[in-house]
Amino acid sequence: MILYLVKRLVVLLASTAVAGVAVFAFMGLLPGDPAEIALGVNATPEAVAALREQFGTDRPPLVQFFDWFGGLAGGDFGTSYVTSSPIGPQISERLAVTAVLVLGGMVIAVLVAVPAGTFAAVHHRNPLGAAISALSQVGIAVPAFLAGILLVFVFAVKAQALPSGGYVPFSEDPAQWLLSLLLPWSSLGLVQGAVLTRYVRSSVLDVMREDYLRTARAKGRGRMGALWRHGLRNAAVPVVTVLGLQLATLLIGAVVVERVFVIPGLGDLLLNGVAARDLLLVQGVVMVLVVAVLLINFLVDVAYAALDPRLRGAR
Amino acid sequence: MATPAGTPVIEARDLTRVYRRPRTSLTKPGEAVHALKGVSLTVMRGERYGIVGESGSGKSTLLRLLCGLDRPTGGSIRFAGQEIAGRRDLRFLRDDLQIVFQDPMSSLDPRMKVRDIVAEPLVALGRPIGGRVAELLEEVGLPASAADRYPHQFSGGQRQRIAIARALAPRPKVLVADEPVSALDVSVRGQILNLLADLIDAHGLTLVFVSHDLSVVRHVCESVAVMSEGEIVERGAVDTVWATPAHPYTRTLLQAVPTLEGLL
Amino acid sequence: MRGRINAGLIVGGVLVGLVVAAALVSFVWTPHDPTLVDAARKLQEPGGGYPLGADKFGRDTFSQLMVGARTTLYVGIVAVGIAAVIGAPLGIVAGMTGHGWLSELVMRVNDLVFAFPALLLAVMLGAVYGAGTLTAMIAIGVATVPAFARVARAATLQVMVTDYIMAARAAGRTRRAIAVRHVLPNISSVLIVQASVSFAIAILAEAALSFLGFGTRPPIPSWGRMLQESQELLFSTPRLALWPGAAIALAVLGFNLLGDGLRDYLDPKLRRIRAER
Amino acid sequence: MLSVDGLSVHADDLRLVRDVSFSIAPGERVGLIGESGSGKSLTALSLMGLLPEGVTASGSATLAGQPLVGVPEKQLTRLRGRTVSMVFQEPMTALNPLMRVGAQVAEVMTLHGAARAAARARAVELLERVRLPRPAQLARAYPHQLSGGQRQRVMLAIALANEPELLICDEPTTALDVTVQKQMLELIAEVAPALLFITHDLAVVAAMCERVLVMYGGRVVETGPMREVFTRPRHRYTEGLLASSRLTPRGTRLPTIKGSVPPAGGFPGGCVFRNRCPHATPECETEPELTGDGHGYACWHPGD
Amino acid sequence: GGGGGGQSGGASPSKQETLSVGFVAEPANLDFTSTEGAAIPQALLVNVYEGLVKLDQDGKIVPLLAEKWEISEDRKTYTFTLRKGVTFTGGAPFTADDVAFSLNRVASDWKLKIKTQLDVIDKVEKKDDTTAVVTLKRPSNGFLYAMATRLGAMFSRTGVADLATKPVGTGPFQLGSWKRGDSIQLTANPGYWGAKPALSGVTLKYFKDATAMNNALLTGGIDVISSVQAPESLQQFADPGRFQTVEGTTNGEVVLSLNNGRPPFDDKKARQAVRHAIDHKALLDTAWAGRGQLIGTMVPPTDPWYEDRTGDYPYDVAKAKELLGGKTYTVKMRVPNLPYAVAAAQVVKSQLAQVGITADIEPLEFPARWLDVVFKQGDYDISMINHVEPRDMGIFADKSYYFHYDNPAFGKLLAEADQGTEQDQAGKLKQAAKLLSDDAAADWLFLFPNLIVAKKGVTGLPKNAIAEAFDFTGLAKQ
Ligand SMILES: Nc1ncnc2c1ncn2[C@@H]1O[C@H](COP(=O)(O)OP(=O)(O)OP(=O)(O)O)[C@@H](O)[C@H]1O
Ligand SMILES: Nc1ncnc2c1ncn2[C@@H]1O[C@H](COP(=O)(O)OP(=O)(O)OP(=O)(O)O)[C@@H](O)[C@H]1O
Ligand SMILES: [Mg+2]
Ligand SMILES: [Mg+2]
Repeated sequence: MILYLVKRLVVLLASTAVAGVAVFAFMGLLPGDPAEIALGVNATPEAVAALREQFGTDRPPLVQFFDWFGGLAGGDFGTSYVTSSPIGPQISERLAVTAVLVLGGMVIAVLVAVPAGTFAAVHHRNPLGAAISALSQVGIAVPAFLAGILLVFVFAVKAQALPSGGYVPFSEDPAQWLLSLLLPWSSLGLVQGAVLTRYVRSSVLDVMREDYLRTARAKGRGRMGALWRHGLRNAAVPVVTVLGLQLATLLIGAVVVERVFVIPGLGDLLLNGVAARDLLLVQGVVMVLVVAVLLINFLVDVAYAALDPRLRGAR
Repeated sequence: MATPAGTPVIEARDLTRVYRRPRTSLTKPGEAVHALKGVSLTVMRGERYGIVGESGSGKSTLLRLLCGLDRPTGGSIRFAGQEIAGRRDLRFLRDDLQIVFQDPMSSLDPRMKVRDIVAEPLVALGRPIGGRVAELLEEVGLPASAADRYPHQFSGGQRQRIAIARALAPRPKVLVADEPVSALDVSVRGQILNLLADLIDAHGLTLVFVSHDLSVVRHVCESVAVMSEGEIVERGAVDTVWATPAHPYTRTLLQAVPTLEGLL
Repeated sequence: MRGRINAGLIVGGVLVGLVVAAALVSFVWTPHDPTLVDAARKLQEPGGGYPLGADKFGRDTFSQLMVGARTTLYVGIVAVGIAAVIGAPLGIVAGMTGHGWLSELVMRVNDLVFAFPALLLAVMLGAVYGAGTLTAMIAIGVATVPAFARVARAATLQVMVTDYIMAARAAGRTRRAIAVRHVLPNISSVLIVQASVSFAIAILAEAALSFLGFGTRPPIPSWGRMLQESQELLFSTPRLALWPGAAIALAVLGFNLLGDGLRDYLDPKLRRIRAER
Repeated sequence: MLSVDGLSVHADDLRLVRDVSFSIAPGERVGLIGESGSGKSLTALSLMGLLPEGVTASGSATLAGQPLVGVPEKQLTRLRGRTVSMVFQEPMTALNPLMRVGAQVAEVMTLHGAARAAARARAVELLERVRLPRPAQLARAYPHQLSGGQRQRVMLAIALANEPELLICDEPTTALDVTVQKQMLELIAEVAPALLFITHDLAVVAAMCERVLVMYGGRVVETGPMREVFTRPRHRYTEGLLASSRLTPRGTRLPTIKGSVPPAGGFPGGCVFRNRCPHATPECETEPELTGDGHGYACWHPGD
Repeated sequence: GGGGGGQSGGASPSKQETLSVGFVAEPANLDFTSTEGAAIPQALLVNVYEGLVKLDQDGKIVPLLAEKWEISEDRKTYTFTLRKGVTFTGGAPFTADDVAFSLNRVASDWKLKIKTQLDVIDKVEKKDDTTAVVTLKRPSNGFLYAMATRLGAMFSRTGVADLATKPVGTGPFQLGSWKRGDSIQLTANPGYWGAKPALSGVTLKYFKDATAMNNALLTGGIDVISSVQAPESLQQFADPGRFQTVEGTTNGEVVLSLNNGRPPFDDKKARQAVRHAIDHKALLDTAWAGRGQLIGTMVPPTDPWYEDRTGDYPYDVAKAKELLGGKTYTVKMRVPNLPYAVAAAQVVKSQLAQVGITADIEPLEFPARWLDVVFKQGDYDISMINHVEPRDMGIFADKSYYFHYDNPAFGKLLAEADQGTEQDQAGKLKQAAKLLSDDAAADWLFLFPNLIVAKKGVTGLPKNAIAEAFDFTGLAKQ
């Protein structure tokens, strides 16, 4: 168990380092010199040179990399060339928003998918079960932003029941915070819930065919009892993978929902950074996203170990 | 086919094979599994050599080594006088030694037609195929029309015939069989064993036959080696071992097998 | 060995067939030039040679949908092609080397690439090379590589423990021959299923990118962009959003159903290896 | 005690088991033999009410006065694991991989009303009874940490936990080594109450059972006291089976049955064995009844 | 004197209300001395920073921090008399020293291209605390106008340390908070010298998506849409019981830029062909819902020297083809990824296709990438941008400007106009505008409309957006 975790942790750290290099190298490809861009069209060469020195972009790439990467370790993302403000706090502020959005959405997804998927699997031979899995197929096919737009149309514009967008920080007004997140959560949650439902269903179906479920029934458990006691945890193993995958893609994927609902999340920050050619900012956001995904992978591995004694390798 | 009996075909000396399990703890290295602990055996030309032992005793490992599919951790294997352990170019071995596996379900590629399955060793060895496939199918008692079908269209016994046809394709001198009848119905088992016996006689094959069932080995082979925990604990003429087992393990083995004769 | 032809397979096949047919026909015929701006036809109601009406530029919605199918397939084919061409061999190599260091390395690199989702890559690539269909496809393709590699590896591992691989080795087959003659055919059904599912995801990704302005360039019709452009008219002319929205949903549905159906049809035994998103 | 009458099993329009009737007296050990695909497992599963989805049983079966076929699941759950238990063929997959084996043994007792603590203690006793070493530690192990034979013993412990009246064993030793098989068989013989023992190995039946049922193509083709059936088989199938089970010394040809067992649905009408039977005549196209009391057989041309 | 910014809003009793106004582009930072773009002055000028003068709704220059000013005979010396009792937020008094400081700083510290407009300043002197004297190198009609733009904004000598995040001005509002990616909050400046604005604060909310902004107004998330980005959607706001729509004009000319510096548009005939090929009315109708005004050259109707030049190049496909001499071209059309540009580009492409010009549209992110590729490197054949700066015909006089228009006669006309009398100025500029049109230096697609939608009851909305700032001082809510 410990060995397993240590191994995963080493992989996590190594991947982070490699990802750092990759991101840095990739960003080096961005056209334009930050100093020139910052100074605009008619800047004098001296002014540009001075600004380059101020930004530190006149140094060799390797030095820049280590400076940047070293800073990351201490939580220092540098200072934006464009907004001249430190990047770290911006990212953490946005990350918090996106995290709340994505986690909330996934909670809804799980709350929808686990019962729906299980039900669809158990009743896969009757119309209601088939209807649920058909519904989930349709849910998967709807782009998240379309779901968002429709939700806004129905609940905000027509019914005037909820705000159409905007984000109110929890610290400002918890009630408004909740209201402002209900629709974004729902649009993420329903679409992702549909995806998850499908996986829960097929995972439960697989488990239902397992011998040990038959054993449980031979002991005197009913169909559902056996599934509940022995099946769900086994079914959870592949579902956790999908959950991890979804979380990982949503961190950036939520940007479309952030757009629809005008939520100042991390994806939005990234797009702003790209639009403004804010190199360091983009680099920082990409790095945070990548590390977050790596971290999610790590957590998925840990979850496996927690769920499945075979992976703990103890004999 | 004239095969001078009395010359060794396979000579294995002090074979060891250690598998390392992945480590499970930070401090200790992964557990070592000694699948073979110094196995020596000699198979003579034309001999039918049986290997019996329980699951995990190292039979399959030994076979893999003999067939050049795996490398021993230590020891030497000579095939027709040439060393094969650790050698890369094993063409001489492939030409002369072929193998039949236990499970006819999984030993035939489900995506290949029987024709291609049977011809595979010839293709791999760059030999002409010609009418060989039909010839082989006939020899194992299958209609020529079988060539254009897929393995799943055959029963277990038929599939095992296809596997035998494949093994015979390059006209090997040695046939290695890993539990070839364990997965078959009793009613079919006899057919396959009879077929094997006929083919061995017809082609003067040397046979290495692995089984967990001493009575099957007794029917097929003249010599036998009994394996337990990676070692050969007893060897000799089958009838001798059957009648007067020397090693306690062999005795256990013999007593464990229920036989109709003994019970009725 | 084959499973039964199921309803999903049929529905999926029909939907995908419709998309393909629309795309193919659009090469030789569309009711109108889908990019022709005609102020006189602005927001024309359906009818009179405009079966689904026209958009605010007076462009025929039906023609745009047809040509949009082309874009959809184009994105899917190239993206899935990239992913399959890179991912499948990687997965096979990793699977064939079992649990060795090479396999481990491939999988770790895979995990790393996985950390760059399609959208992120598209934004990054778009930032460097300019947004467009090609960058979108490359991004989606590269981001899908890990899914292919994983699935190919899992299937290859299953194939590698079978006796027919042993038999092929004993017959003297080289590694490459084994990969091409045995592994590839036996994992092809898994790859086809993965391709189908990835195709659906690529369509959704393209739509999302178009929504963000990182997708297909105007005026080339794309369902995602049609949807995006129709937003401001959602209240007054909802049909402009309805059609591309439905087209996307049905195409995605089609590919997903096709994938599921193919899995059950081609290889019921391999159903444990699931296509990944 | 167990009496089965006209039991049939269908999958869609395929009849997989046809008209099976037999009974087992308290303490009696009955063997059910037949090659792969003859319908042994389905017969057993239909008694447990555990048929796979899409497969249904008809006919009647009663155990100690309680009906087993065509009754609601609820009623069956009370019987399963208490009045009748079953040990399955595959020891590697029959245990929940995520649960400690002790808990899996205790579960069957708490399910039928035992207190938790008592069940746990008794689980250890049961593990000892099936001769597992260091039962207390073993109870805390996960299934993957046990060998196949050990797992099968755990399965047996589960089956015996509530002192059932009937134990059904479906090829419990096929996946095990011969030496392990022997111990296992001895153990079963020692602990079993009434027993329905399924196997394709005639010798095993001979060692275990007093009475045998021979199945082929979903039908019971011969039934009777073990000794009698094995020494004087009447059905030609039984005869062939016995002949090919005897492995004669080297150099002799083995007797065989021609052809092979067809897949489900591929058996001929009339006598299911007629396409492989050396004695088949046109008469065999009509289905033979299972006749003869004590020693019954369904054959138009019985051996003597 | 009297007046200033506070005039119009002082009417309603101090019912301390706040308003939310939706905007499109969020500033990257708050320093308009070093960062290009319209977003910063739109938020801060007049509201936070004030100049000596400002433009009123009709485009007239009116006093602000200067009570009055005198212009010398030779039109080279401007003497500004400053308002008394004005302080910067934070308490520093506003004096002539600050005027000198601010205007000198333009040359020394500003990093914007437009700062050259104040190159005519020779020196700035303080006569006494409330009198500042600006001497020009030559007479300039544009000087005072430039002083009404961000170039004339007055900075505190102690308030420029952190312009990017901490603006210090004399205006009626001060920066409250800035939630990046979301909104900027301005609060009333308690120490403001003039009449207090009716609002106690204004929230500027930023929307990247036009639909999201519309929805916000529909659902009460904001009170005002400062500039409608999806004019087709206006009918959602048709209910007069809930909303009001203000439609006015701007001085934003949506210019179809043609690269005069390289083939094919280095050829006047090719450019003229483009002008004939475009059906401007149809373009406006389809791309921008018919809102806005057609223009034929770089002068909006609000400028005194406006002439209707829309008839110069009537829509005429045959004529266009003739001008092209039967040749066909494939050109790069690189446009900013802004709603109006992406919409209009598709229409232009379709119309140009009729005359044999294939335009490949490539939307570039605005501002960074468009500025880099088109504006700076000039790597384009056709582009399109709304030139929002007021009285900006002069950009055509700069050969290095991305149009690469090169006609010395044009530059001469502009110089004469700047230095001549006011009558001279109008005449010369009319000639210059005609010359631009004749030369087809570019095509002018339409004049961007000022489209504001607000909840019913919001008053003081600026009808025309002809200055850089969105002036909140007059805004009130009933
Ligand atoms: N690839 C491997 N890695 C680790 N251990 C292995 C590997 N292959 C075999 N072993 C171990 O080596 C030992 C011998 O295995 P082998 O397969 O040779 O036994 P066998 O006698 O053929 O058994 P069976 O009758 O079950 O086929 C076993 O303990 C097995 O677990
Ligand atoms: N769910 C099912 N649907 C359709 N056919 C089935 C199903 N389960 C079993 N069968 C078929 O029914 C027949 C009898 O199956 P059963 O499992 O009872 O055989 P068996 O005698 O136990 O064989 P084995 O020795 O292989 O376990 C076989 O031909 C099998 O293919
Ligand atoms: Mg083996
Ligand atoms: Mg069975």
